[in-house]
Amino acid sequence: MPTLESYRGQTPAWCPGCGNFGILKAFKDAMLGLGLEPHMFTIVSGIGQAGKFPHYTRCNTFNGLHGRTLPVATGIRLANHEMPVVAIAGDGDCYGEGGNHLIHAIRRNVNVKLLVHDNQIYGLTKGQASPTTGEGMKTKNMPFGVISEQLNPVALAVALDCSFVARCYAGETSHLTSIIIEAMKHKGFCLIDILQPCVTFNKINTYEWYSKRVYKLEKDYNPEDRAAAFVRALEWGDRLPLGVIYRNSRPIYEERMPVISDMPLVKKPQRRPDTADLLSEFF
Amino acid sequence: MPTLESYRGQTPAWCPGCGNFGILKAFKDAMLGLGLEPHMFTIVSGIGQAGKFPHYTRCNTFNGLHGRTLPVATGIRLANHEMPVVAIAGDGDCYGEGGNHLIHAIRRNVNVKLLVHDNQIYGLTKGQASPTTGEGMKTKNMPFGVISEQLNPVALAVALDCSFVARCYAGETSHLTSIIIEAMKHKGFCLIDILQPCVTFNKINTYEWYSKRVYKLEKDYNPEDRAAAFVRALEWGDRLPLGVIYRNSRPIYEERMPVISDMPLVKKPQRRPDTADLLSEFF
Amino acid sequence: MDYSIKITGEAGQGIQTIGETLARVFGRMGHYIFSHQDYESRIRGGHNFYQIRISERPVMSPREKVDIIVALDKEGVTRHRSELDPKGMIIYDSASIKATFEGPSFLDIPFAELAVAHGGDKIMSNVVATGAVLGMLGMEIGPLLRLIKETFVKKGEDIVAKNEKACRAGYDFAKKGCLSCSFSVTGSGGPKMVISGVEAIALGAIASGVRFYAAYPMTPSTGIMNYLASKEAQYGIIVEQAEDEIAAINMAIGASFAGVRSMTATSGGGFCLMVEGLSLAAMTETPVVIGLGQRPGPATGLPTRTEQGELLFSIFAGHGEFPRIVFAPGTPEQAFYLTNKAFDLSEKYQIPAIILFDQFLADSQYTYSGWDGSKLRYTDYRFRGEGAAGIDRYKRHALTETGISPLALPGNSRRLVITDSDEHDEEGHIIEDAETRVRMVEKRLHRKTALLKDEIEPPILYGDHRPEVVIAGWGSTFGVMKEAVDLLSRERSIAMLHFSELWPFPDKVRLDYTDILKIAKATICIENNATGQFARLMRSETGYQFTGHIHKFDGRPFTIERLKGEIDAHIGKL
Amino acid sequence: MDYSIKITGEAGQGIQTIGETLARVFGRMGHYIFSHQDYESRIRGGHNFYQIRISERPVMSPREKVDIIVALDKEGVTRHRSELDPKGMIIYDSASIKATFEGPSFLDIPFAELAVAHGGDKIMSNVVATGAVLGMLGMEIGPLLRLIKETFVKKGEDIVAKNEKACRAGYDFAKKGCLSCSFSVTGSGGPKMVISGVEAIALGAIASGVRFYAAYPMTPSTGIMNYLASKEAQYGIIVEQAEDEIAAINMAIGASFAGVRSMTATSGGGFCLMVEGLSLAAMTETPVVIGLGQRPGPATGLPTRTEQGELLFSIFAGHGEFPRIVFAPGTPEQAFYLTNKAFDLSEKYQIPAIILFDQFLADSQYTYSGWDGSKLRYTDYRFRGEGAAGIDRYKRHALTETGISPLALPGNSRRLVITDSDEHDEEGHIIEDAETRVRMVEKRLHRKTALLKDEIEPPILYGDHRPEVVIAGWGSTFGVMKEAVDLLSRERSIAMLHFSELWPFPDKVRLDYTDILKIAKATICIENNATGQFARLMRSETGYQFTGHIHKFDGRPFTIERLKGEIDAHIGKL
Ligand SMILES: Cc1ncc(C[n+]2csc(CCOP(=O)(O)OP(=O)(O)O)c2C)c(N)n1
Ligand SMILES: Cc1ncc(C[n+]2csc(CCOP(=O)(O)OP(=O)(O)O)c2C)c(N)n1
Ligand code: SF4
Ligand code: SF4
Ligand SMILES: [Mg+2]
Ligand SMILES: [Mg+2]
Repeated sequence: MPTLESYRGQTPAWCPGCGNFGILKAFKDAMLGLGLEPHMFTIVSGIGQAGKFPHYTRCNTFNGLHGRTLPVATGIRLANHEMPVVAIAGDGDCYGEGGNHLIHAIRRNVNVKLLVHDNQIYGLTKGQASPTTGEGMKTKNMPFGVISEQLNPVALAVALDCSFVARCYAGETSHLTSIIIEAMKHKGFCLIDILQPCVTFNKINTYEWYSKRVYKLEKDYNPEDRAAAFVRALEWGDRLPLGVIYRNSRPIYEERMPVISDMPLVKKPQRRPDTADLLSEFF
Repeated sequence: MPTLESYRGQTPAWCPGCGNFGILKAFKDAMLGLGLEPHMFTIVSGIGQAGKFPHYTRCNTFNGLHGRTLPVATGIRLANHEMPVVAIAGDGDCYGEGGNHLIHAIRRNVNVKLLVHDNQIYGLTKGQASPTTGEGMKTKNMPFGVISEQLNPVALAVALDCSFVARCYAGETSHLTSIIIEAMKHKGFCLIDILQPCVTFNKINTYEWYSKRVYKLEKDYNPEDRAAAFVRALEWGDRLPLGVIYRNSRPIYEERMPVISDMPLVKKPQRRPDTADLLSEFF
Repeated sequence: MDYSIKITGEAGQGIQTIGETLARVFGRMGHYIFSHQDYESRIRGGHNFYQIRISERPVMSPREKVDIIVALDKEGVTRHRSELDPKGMIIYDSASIKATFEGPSFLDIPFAELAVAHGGDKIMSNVVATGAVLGMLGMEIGPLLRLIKETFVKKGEDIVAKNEKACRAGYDFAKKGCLSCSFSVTGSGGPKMVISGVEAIALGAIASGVRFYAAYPMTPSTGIMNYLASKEAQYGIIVEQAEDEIAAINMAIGASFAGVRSMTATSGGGFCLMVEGLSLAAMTETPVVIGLGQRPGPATGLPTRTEQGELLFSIFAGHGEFPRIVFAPGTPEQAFYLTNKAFDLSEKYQIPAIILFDQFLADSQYTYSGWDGSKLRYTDYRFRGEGAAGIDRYKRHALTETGISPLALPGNSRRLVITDSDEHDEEGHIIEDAETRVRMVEKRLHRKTALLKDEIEPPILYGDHRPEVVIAGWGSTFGVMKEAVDLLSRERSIAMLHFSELWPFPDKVRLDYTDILKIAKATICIENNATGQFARLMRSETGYQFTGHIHKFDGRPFTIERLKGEIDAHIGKL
Repeated sequence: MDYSIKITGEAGQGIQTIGETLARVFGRMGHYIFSHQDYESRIRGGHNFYQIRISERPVMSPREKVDIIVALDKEGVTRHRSELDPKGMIIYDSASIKATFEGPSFLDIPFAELAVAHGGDKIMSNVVATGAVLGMLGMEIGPLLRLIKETFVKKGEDIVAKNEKACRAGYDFAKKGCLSCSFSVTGSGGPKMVISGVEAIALGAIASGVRFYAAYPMTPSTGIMNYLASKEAQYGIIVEQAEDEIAAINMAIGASFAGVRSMTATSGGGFCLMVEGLSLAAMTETPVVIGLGQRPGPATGLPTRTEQGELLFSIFAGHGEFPRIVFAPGTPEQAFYLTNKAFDLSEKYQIPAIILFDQFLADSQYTYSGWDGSKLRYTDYRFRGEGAAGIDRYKRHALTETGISPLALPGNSRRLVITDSDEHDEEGHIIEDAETRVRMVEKRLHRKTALLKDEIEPPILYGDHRPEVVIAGWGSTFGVMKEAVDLLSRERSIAMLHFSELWPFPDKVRLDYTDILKIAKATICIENNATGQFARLMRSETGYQFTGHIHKFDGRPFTIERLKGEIDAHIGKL
C-alpha cells in the first residue's frame, strides 16, 4: 500500500502560503484514498506554477509546454488507455494559451482528468491577467484594468456537455480530495476548476475572499440536469458553489475506437508488420 | 447609393448549388439595405471555401490564414474603430483551428461581426469532419465515423455571454439578410452561425435536411434571458431554431479603452513623437 | 516508345479516375509509367489535368510534349493543343463540350452518347474515354476489363457488365475511328506496382510499425492520413484528426512518450504551428516523425502546387539548439525506405525526424517491380516491462557515453518515467544550475550528433564518375535530373549528385562529393525554389560554391525539356 | 576605479530594488555603471543576485571578482565568498540570516534592527542596506536621500522621513563599522541615464511612433509590454494582451493593415507560434516589428536565463521564401536606434522585421550621457486619404520597378485595399497561374531584397585596423568583447568585429570584413550558444571560416575574466 512517504517529491518552489500547497495535499490524499501507487499513473502538466506540480509529488511525469497539456494527455491515453492520466494546468495555461484544446478534449471525451489551478492570474510570469481574472483588476501591463469579461470555465464546460465538471477550492482540501477521487472513478473527461489563492499577485481573490463566498452544493442537487447546471454554473459573486456541477455518462472515446477494443496500442506487438499484402494492392 | 453592381466581384469558384451562394446574396442585400459602400468597411476572412467570400463581392479585404480571422479583425478594429469590420470564416476555420480566438474575441467584445459558414464539414480540403459534423459521419480519414461530440457553437457563445448570437440558414436568404442588418446595427461582438449546405461533401445535412427542421423563433421569444437562451441553443435535432438566440448590451471594448476615447489610433498623428521627457526619466 | 497522355477537365469531372485507371492498367501490362497532376484549389470547375507517361524504359519526369489529349472540357483543347506532338491526337466529345474542332489530330468521340447507349448511363462517359485511349494506343482491352470488374464487383454483376460494355464501346470507336493513329506500344516486362509519394510515405510508416498518427488536414499531406486511416483496423493504428497542428504534434509526442511509434504530417503553414512541439520533442528526448509536404509560399500561397521552399526552415526550425533528422526523398521508393529509416533513427536517438516532401512527389505516381521488405529496419529501442535491470535507479535522462538514455515507458513497470520541457537533471526534474545544463547539452546535442552523422548516407552520384558537368539537387527533382543526365551524357561527361539525407549534412568520408564538384568545369545547383536554399546549405556545410544555379518558382515542377534547355544554356558557355 | 557590488538573496527579498536604487544613484553622481541579473524561475525563495559594476570608464560586462557582497540570505555568503576580492567586504545581518561569519572581510550590519529603530518598520531593511553600501564606498549620501524622497513622496512626508532616517542609519553604521574598508570612488562626469535593454527597445518603439502592441507575456520580453503599457495613455498606444502568441502577431498584422505602426514581442517558444504569421505578413506585404528575446532552449529550457540560440531560426523561420530584417543589438543604445531602424525599414519595404535580443541584454543596465533624438528616422510611408492619385485604379500589390507597391489603408478613401495570404494578382485577388506567381515572387522577394541590402550597415570594427587577432560576434556580447579588446590590445594587435545588422547579411562594399579576417592570424567567433550559429552564417554568406570558436551555453553570460581567459588560450598558440 502506498503511504504519504511514497508521494514525497522535491521541495516546492512555490511561495509560502500559496494555494497550490492545499491542492498538492488534497491530491496526495486522493491517490492514497484510491490506493494508487506513483508508477501506476501519469501526470501531464504545462508551464506555470501549477505546471511544477508533478515534481512536488512522485509519479510518471510529462511536464510539457505552456498550454499544451491536453493534447499530450490525449496522446498518452490513446496509446495506453489502461493507465490513468491526470492533466494539471494553470488558468492561463488551460483557458488562455490552451483554450482550443480544452474545447476539443471535452468533445473527444477521452478519459483524462483535468485539474486547473485557477488562481485567476498569471503567477509564474509575475501577475498578468488570466482569462478568469475579474474585470477591472489593474496589472502592470493593464493600467486601465481588465476589459475582457471574466471567463466562466464551468459554464463553458457545461455548454460543451463535458462529462464531469466540478468546482473546488484549495482552501477546502478534504472536499477537493473527495471530488478528485470521484473524478478518478468517473468514466469520461473531467474538469475540476480549483479556486486557488495566489498570495503574491492576486490581492483580490484571497483566502478570505473565497472563504466568505464558497458553499457546497446541496445534497439534493442533481448534476445531471444540464439546464439547471448551467444556471448554477453562472453563480459567481456573493456565493460560489463547490462540488460536481454537471455530469453525464457519454461513452468515452477509448470505448468507441475499435482499434483498441482488444488491447491498448502499447500492448500490441511492437515489431515490423508484414506489409507484403499492402504492396500487392498497388499492382 | 450603392447598387448590386457596386458589389459585383470575381466569379465564384464554388460548386454549383453551394450554400455559399445564398449567403453571398444575403450579404450583398444587407450591405445595400444598410446603404454601405464597398470602401466603407473591411472583410477579414480565413482559408476555406468560406474564406474566398470577399473576392466574390467588392470590399476592403484581408484574406488571412486558416483559423486566424478574429485576431486580424480585432487588430483592424482597435486601429480604426470607426470602420465596420466583418469576419467571415468556415466552421473548421473558426471552431476548429481558430477556436481559442473565438472564446477570447467573445470575452473581449470588440465590435466585430462574425459570419460562420457552417457547412458541418471541411469543404476545401475535400470532406473531413469539422467540429460541427454530426457524430457517426464517416469520412476518408475517419472510417469508423466521427467520435467527438458535435460542437454547438450557439450554446458555446451563450455560455461565454456573447453580445449577439444568431443562427441562420443559407436557404433562408431574406431572413439572413435581416439578421445581418440587425447584427451590423448591434453594438458588440456578433456571432452568426449560418447553416450552409455543402452539396459535394456533406450528404447528410442537405438543403432538404435543413429545410425540414429549421423554424423561426417566435415573435415573443426574449433573447435577453440567458438561461432560456441556453435551453433554446441546445435545440438541435428535429427542429432547429433560426434567429437571434441571445443578445446583451455589454459595453464594447472600444468604448472602454481610454486611449481611443478621443479618436481612433489611425487618426492620431502618424509622426515621430517627442521622447525627450521619457529619456529624462532614466536619469 | 515514350508517350504522354494528358487528361484534362474541370475539377469534379473525374480526370483523376481516368488517369489512375490507365496508370494501373499500364503497370499491370508491364510498362513503366510516370504520372503527375496539376489542379487548382477548388472542388468543381476551373481547369486541371492529369498527365501520364508510358514507356518501356523507367520514366520519372513530366514531359511538355504530349501525344494524346483527352479533353473533357473545351480548355483542354485551347490551352494544350500547342503541346501536341505532330503525330498526336486529341479526343473529345463535341456534344459534351459544345465545340467541334477540325483537323487530322482531332477525334470526336461521343463519350456521353456511347455511355448511355451501351452502359445505360451518362456517368459511364469516363469509362468510355478510358477505353478509347487504350483503343487508340492499339493495346489489348483485357486488363482494363479485369480492372473494371474488380472496381465494380461490389456493386453487382449488372453494373460490371454495363461498365464493360461502355468501355468496349469507347475502345472500338477509337480503334476504328482513329485512322491516322500511328501509336504502337512496344516492349513490356513483368507487372509493375504504381504508387505515389504520399502512399509510399504512409506505407513506409506502416512498415515501421507506426501505431499512432495525429494530423490536421492540409494539402499535400492529407493523402498520408487517408491511407493510414484506410488501414487503421487491419494494422492496429489510431489515426486521430486533431483540432489543430499544435494538438497534432503534441498528441504524437504524448503517444510516443507512452510507448508507441507515432507520426504527424502537414504542410508549411501547419509545420509553423508545430515547431514549438518540435523543440519539445527534442528537449524531452521523445521520438517523433513529422511529414512536411512543401507547397509554394509564403502563407497560403498556391496550396495545391509544388515548391522546395522549406529546406532551411525545416533544418533550423524550433527554438533552442537540438539535433534532428531531415530527409527529402526523391522518389516513392526513397520515400518508403527513408520514412522507415527516419522512424528507426528517431527512436534510436530519441530525436525528431522530418520527412521533407512536396506536392509534386506527393501526387506523382511511379512504377516499380516491387520493394524488398527485408531491407527495412526495425528495432524496438524502448525499454519495456519489469524485465530490464535498474528499475529503482531508473533515470529517464541518464548521462551516458553515447548521450542516449534508456527509453522506458510510464505505467508498465515500477519505474517512474519523468521528463520536462524545462532543463532537467538525469531524473527529469527541473534544474537551474549551470553544470547540469552544460552536461545535458553535451549529452542531448553534442554526443548524439557525433554518432548520428555516421548514420547518414552520402548523396547519389549518377552518370560519369569524373564528370565535367555536375548537376546537383535534392528531393523531388531526382527523376528529372536523372533523365537530364541520360539525355545529355550522349554529348557530354555529366553526372548528377542527388541529396536525400540532408541533415545532419552528409560528411565526405564515404563519398567526397566536394572533390567531384571541384574537379568539374561546371556545377549547377537545381532547385524548385527562388533563393537556392540547398546551394546556401552546401556553402555553410562545406564552403563549396556552385558555379551555376537553375531555379523554378512558378509552383510547377521542372519538365525534362525545360531542365535540359536550361542546362544546355549554362554549359553551352563551356 | 572599477568595483563590483553583488546583492544576493531569495526571490522576493527585494535585491532588485536595492540594486536599481544604487545604479540610479551612481548614474546621477556621474559614474558609469553596468548591472546584470541572475534569477530563477520562481517568485519566492531560491537564490538570485543583482550585480552592479561602477567605474569612471564606461563598463559593459559582468566581472567575476566582486568587491562588495550584500548578503540578504546565507547562500549569498556561502556561494559567493570565493568571488570576493582580497580587499572586498561582505555585509549581512546575522540576526536575519541566522548565521555569523568571522574574518576581516565580514561586516555584520543589523539591517532589520536599524530599520525598526530608525524607520519604525522592518520593511525598511533594504533601505538600510542601500545606505550601508554608499557608506562603505565613502560616497556622499545626498543623492540617495533625494532619490528616496522622489520615490516615497506620494506616500507622504512621514514615510519619506522614516526612510531617510533608516537610510542614514545604515550609511553611518557602515561608515563607522567598516574600518578595514579601502574603497575610494573616484572620477565622475555629468549625470548618466541608466537603462536596460527591454526599456531601450520599448523606448525605440515609442520614438518610432508605435501605436499598437499586442503580446502574450513571456520572459524576457514582458518588460517591453510593461513599459509601453505605462505610457499607453500619454502616447496614444493600445497595448493588448492577446490570448496566445498566434493572436498577438495576427492582431499586430491587422492593426498594421488598418494603418498604424504595430509591434509584438515574445521569446523563442512564443516566436514558434508566430512564424506562420511572419509568413503571412510577408505575403500580404504588411509591415510588422517582432521582438524575439532569446533564452536557453530547447522548449522551456531555462526560462529566466540567457542564450544566443535563435539566430538561424529567426532568419529562416516561416514557410515559403520572403525577405525580412533581423537586427541583434549589442547594447541598449543599439537597441534603441535599431528598433527605430527596424520600424522604418519594415514599413518602407512592407516586410517583417525582427529585433533579436536575449535575457542578458534585456535585463542588463548600461549608462549613457543621453541619446540624440534627431538621429531617429521617421517617414510615414503610408498612402493616406483621398488626396493621392489613382484612387480608382488603386492596386494594393501593384508591380513596380522597386517591388514596393503603394501602401494604402482601408476605409479612409474610395480605394479598395485588398490582400490575400494566397498568391494574388496586383489587386490582391487569388490567382492560380504561373506567370502571375513568377512576377509576384520577383516583386516581393528579388526586387525588394536587392534594394534592402543597401540599407544594411557593416559590422563595427573596434581596435586595431590591421589586426593580428580578430574576435567576432553578434548581439549582446558586444560589451564583453569590447572590454576584452581593451584588455588584450595592450600586448596584442587585436580587434573586434561586431555584427548587429544580421539579415540581409551585410555586404562588403562599405567594409570588407572578410578581407580583415583573411589577413588576421587568428579569428575567433564568440557565441553564447553551443553550435556556432553565426560562424555557420558567415560560411554560408561569405564562405569565410573562422579559425577558432568560443561557445558558452550554460545559460549565463560571458564574464570578462572568462572570455579573456579563453581568448588567451586560443591565441597563446600563436
Ligand atoms: C508559448 C509560451 N508562451 C508564454 C510562456 C510564458 N509563461 C510561462 S507560465 C505563463 C502563465 C502562467 O499562468 P498560469 O498558466 O495561470 O499558471 P500559474 O503560474 O498562475 O499557476 C506564461 C505566460 C510560455 N512558457 N510559453
Ligand atoms: C494552418 C493550416 N492548416 C490547414 C490548412 C488546410 N485547410 C485549408 S481550408 C481547411 C478547412 C476548410 O474547412 P472550413 O474551415 O470548414 O471551410 P469550408 O471549406 O468548409 O468553407 C483546411 C484544413 C491551412 N490552410 N492552414
Ligand atoms: S506566485 Fe502565486 S501562484 Fe505562484 S507560487 Fe506564489 S502564490 Fe503561488
Ligand atoms: S465543396 Fe461544398 S462548400 Fe465547397 S464549394 Fe463545393 S459545395 Fe460549397
Ligand atoms: Mg494562474
Ligand atoms: Mg466548413
